[in-house]
Amino acid sequence: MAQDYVKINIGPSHPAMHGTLRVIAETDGETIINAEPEIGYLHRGVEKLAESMTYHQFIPVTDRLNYCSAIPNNVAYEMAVEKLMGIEVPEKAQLIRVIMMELSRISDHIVCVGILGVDIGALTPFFYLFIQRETIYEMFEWYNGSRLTNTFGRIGGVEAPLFPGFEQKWIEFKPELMKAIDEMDKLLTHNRIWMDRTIGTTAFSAEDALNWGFTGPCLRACGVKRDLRRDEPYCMYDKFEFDIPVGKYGDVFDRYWVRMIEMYESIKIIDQAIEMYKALPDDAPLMAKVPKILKASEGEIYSAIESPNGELGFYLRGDGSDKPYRLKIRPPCYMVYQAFGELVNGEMVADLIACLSSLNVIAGELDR
Amino acid sequence: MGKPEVKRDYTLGERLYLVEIVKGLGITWKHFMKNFRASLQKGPHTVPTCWQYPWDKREISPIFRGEHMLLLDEEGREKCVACGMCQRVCPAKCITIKRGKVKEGEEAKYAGKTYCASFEIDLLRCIFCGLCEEACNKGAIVLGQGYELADFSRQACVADKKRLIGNFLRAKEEGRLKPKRPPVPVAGAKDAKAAGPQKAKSAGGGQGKGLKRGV
Amino acid sequence: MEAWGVALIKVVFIWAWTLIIATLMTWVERRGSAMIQDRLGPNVCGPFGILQPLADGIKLFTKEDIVPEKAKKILFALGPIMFALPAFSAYAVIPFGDKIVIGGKEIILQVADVNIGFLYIMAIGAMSVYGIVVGGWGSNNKFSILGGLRSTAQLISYEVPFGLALLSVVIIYGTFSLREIVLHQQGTFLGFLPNWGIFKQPLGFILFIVTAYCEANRVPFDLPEAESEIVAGYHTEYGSMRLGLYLFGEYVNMYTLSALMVTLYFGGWHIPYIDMSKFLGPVAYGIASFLVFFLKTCFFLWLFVWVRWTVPRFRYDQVMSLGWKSLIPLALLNLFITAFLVQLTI
Amino acid sequence: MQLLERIKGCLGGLIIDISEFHGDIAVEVDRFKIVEALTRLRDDESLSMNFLSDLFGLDNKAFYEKPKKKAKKGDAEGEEEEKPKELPPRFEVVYLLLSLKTNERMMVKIRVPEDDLEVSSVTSLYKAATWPEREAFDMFGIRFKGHPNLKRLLMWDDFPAYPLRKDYPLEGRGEERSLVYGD
Repeated sequence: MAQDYVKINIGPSHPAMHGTLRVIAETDGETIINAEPEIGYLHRGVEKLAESMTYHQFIPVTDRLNYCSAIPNNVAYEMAVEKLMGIEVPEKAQLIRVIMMELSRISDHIVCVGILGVDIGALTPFFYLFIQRETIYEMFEWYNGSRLTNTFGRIGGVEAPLFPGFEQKWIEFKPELMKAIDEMDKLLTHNRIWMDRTIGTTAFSAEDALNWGFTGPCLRACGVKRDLRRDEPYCMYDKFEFDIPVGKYGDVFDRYWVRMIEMYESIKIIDQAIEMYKALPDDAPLMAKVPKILKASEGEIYSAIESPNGELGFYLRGDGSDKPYRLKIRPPCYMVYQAFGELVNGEMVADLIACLSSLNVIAGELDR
Repeated sequence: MGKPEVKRDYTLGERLYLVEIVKGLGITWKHFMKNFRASLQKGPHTVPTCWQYPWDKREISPIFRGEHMLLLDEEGREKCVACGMCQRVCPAKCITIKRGKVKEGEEAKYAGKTYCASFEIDLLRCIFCGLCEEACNKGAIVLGQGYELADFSRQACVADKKRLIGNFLRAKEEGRLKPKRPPVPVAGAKDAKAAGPQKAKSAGGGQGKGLKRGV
Repeated sequence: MEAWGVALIKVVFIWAWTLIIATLMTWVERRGSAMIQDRLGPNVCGPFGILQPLADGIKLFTKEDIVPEKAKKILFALGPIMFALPAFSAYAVIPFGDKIVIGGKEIILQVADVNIGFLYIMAIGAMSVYGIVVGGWGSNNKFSILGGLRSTAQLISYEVPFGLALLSVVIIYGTFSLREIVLHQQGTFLGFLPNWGIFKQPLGFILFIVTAYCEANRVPFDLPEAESEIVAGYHTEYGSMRLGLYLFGEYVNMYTLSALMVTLYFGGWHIPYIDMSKFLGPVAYGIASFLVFFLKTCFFLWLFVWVRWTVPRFRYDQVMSLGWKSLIPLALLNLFITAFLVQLTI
Repeated sequence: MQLLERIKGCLGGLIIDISEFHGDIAVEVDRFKIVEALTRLRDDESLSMNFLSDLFGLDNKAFYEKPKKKAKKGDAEGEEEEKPKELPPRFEVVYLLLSLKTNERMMVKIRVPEDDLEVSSVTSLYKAATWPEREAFDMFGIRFKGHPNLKRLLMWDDFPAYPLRKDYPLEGRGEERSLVYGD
């Protein structure tokens, strides 16, 4: 006898969908038999757009990829262009990049972990963390005048030194941030309801994860110790002391936990970077010598950084003009999200939502 | 393939639900009391997240990238010479400039030899990236602190020259002009020193410039 | 004839009172959650925003009433009413105070002192699930049906431990009348504790409060309307005052359950170690007993809010397994122990 | 040139062209042998390129329309007999590989002519290729043989063109106007 399943259509406008994602799930009662994610609702043709823009003009567009943390996108793109043109970035600029990237890593993890809490029904820790995110945005605003879409950095360096009170602000902010993370930890981590909801849901093995192209926290949650900051160091990351947290089963709890620990590690990195920054002279260069009109020679490169979500790569091919011939973005959550059907198969509808938020799929980055 | 078996041991306290829930209630109670006391106080912004927006606004950064303004120099002359750099560099293509030649007798009005006969910024297209400000040689266009840009018609969202200069005059009156930023120190061409490994690769034949080919 | 008049006044009073409490609760919930979450909440309408429920009410009343094209019209209309009516009716048997003497006539502060008050509460409480199921089915929306089904399963499962927990109370006091139960709770227990139900039934109280949260569809058991999973559950398609009735019903349910908790486990209108009737006049005593009862109820109402903004939500199967595998065995154990102890003492 | 040597040793005759630019090695292989090449690269002990970072298409049209580049391409064309020398294949598919053992990256390229847009899919090797192959199909019209579910990914199903091709205008051709909403 043929069995009928209920097809439910979650998204693109659904209270738990982050951006415009859509999942068509076939359910047997509450159990998901088959789930197919559909994407493209936020497709803006960024790659096509890049072909008509100069190398510099494209920086603001990269803000709109992962809009929860624009700065790593900016830096990833700038580093790709710098690699294509063989530009060496001054040390001080790299330190500023590290500080800003780690701040936005914290803010991105705050978004992910906070929203995970909201989707599992705990709204309160979300607010405790988002207040701290507000302070991070304030720091961005005082650095270069913008909060969300930062357009941080320029090709060959950064546009400004850290603002004068930066260190003071960071010293004041750090205990607040740690307290908020602690509160989230106390409210959720050992709560049986939370544990039941997260432990064991959508577990994934390391082999599968690698085969599906997982990177970042989602891969580390599966137990693979891989972090581009350590494995392919860029921006002087090899000079910092930090740990790479790994999980064991790749379930929602591990992803949550890896992100929580990474926030602490980012705090450590920022502390060290500020110390190194202070040791540099005030007039140390912030920009490499870059021609006014950037023209890349013919050639193709691929450059990747560890964005908060995982490996964010830019493939660039130059053709001698001032515009990229082809630009391909490798968004981390694109690779993760394609395994979504496999991840949630056999789980329940509520787990689908929890899984989705733990993957931190950002529609802007996914659809480009 | 297949999902891994997950085995985690719960402690007794975790098993019993209530212990952790009571601890959680303690945390939320602390926050409640703190905010309850704060909300009884008079004055703006007593509770950390909340700004009572129309009545009470947060302090924004002096270099905030908000609504643009066209600057006048100390003698009240327009700085813009309508060179079109901002127009060219704008990623959103939101700036439209018409250039005019300064005629005899108008030197008191314009600083350069040319001036912008019209200068329009489509604020609906603008993404406030600040590239125009950076591209401008004369320092004539600057992003100010205005952020209340909502309006009732599309036409009203196109800022013309009058509005842009008005923004400047208002900002000057309120003392909200953007502080001048010192120029960014640029590395000399010669000391392109190894500033940290830019993507160090164990086998990646150095920073080979140019294209090498051959099987 | 006079008895009728008194009864009518009591009914009108308790309806109005419940309505006021429920409306105020929406404000308390919003302000309270805001305070817990470092926010301010609605503070513009009136002093401290206390008129916000009024504004909400006006909004809900004046909004366009949208009925989905493919909804089952009659069921769709019936759902909210079936949900709200039992919620309002359940309060009838709960004593909201002791008694008051007006004009030489003694009036019991309870709408109806039925000698099967317990069964009435159980029966009426179980009725409200029909409102949810009918509304969810009538909406003709998959999320609504999921919400309705979740609610049914949840209520059926939790009705059992709920009933068993109540049964233990009945065994102890030997009566079905709620007023008599309160009267039994005067004085002290074991010489130093107030003679309250909670000290005789600690496990029973925990079971009761857990199941009460489930009956009221509150976090952590708010699966029927889990907004992050199934949009808004059974009231996804509802708007205007129909939605208002659902939301209202929820708060009225909360009020009833809180009052029940006070009645059964926290000594009703009694203050521990103090007998108010000794030094208060008959009228003052009536009012005082009412206020004491109300304040105790307020604590539990606040607990509903407080817990809601502290804990995450269960998953459907976890609620089921908690109900059947933990709560029912525990309730049976509690019943057994109670019966055993009562047998020993008699 | 350690990595370069190892790649040459591993792929041997499969290599059509190999180039290096700022340390990034790109190897061009025959398009019919891509699965074999990737398998070899993955299983080779010294390379173990076991992680597919990305996969995407590329339109060469504008590239070889410039005469200078045409001449440059010429010398690499020797092995493809069926193509006339003046018209090298229009499309490329680029595979970005990564070795998790040695943290080395490389690119593998195949060229796909416009008149035969069929390439064998590598989803059997890497599940990670599932969506990128769909996207390459969506954007360039390159069909991947053996793909489990080859349909458009980002554009809607009835979209008539392949938007990332160089001859497609930046602002589109107004396809969205012919969209039919609802049932």
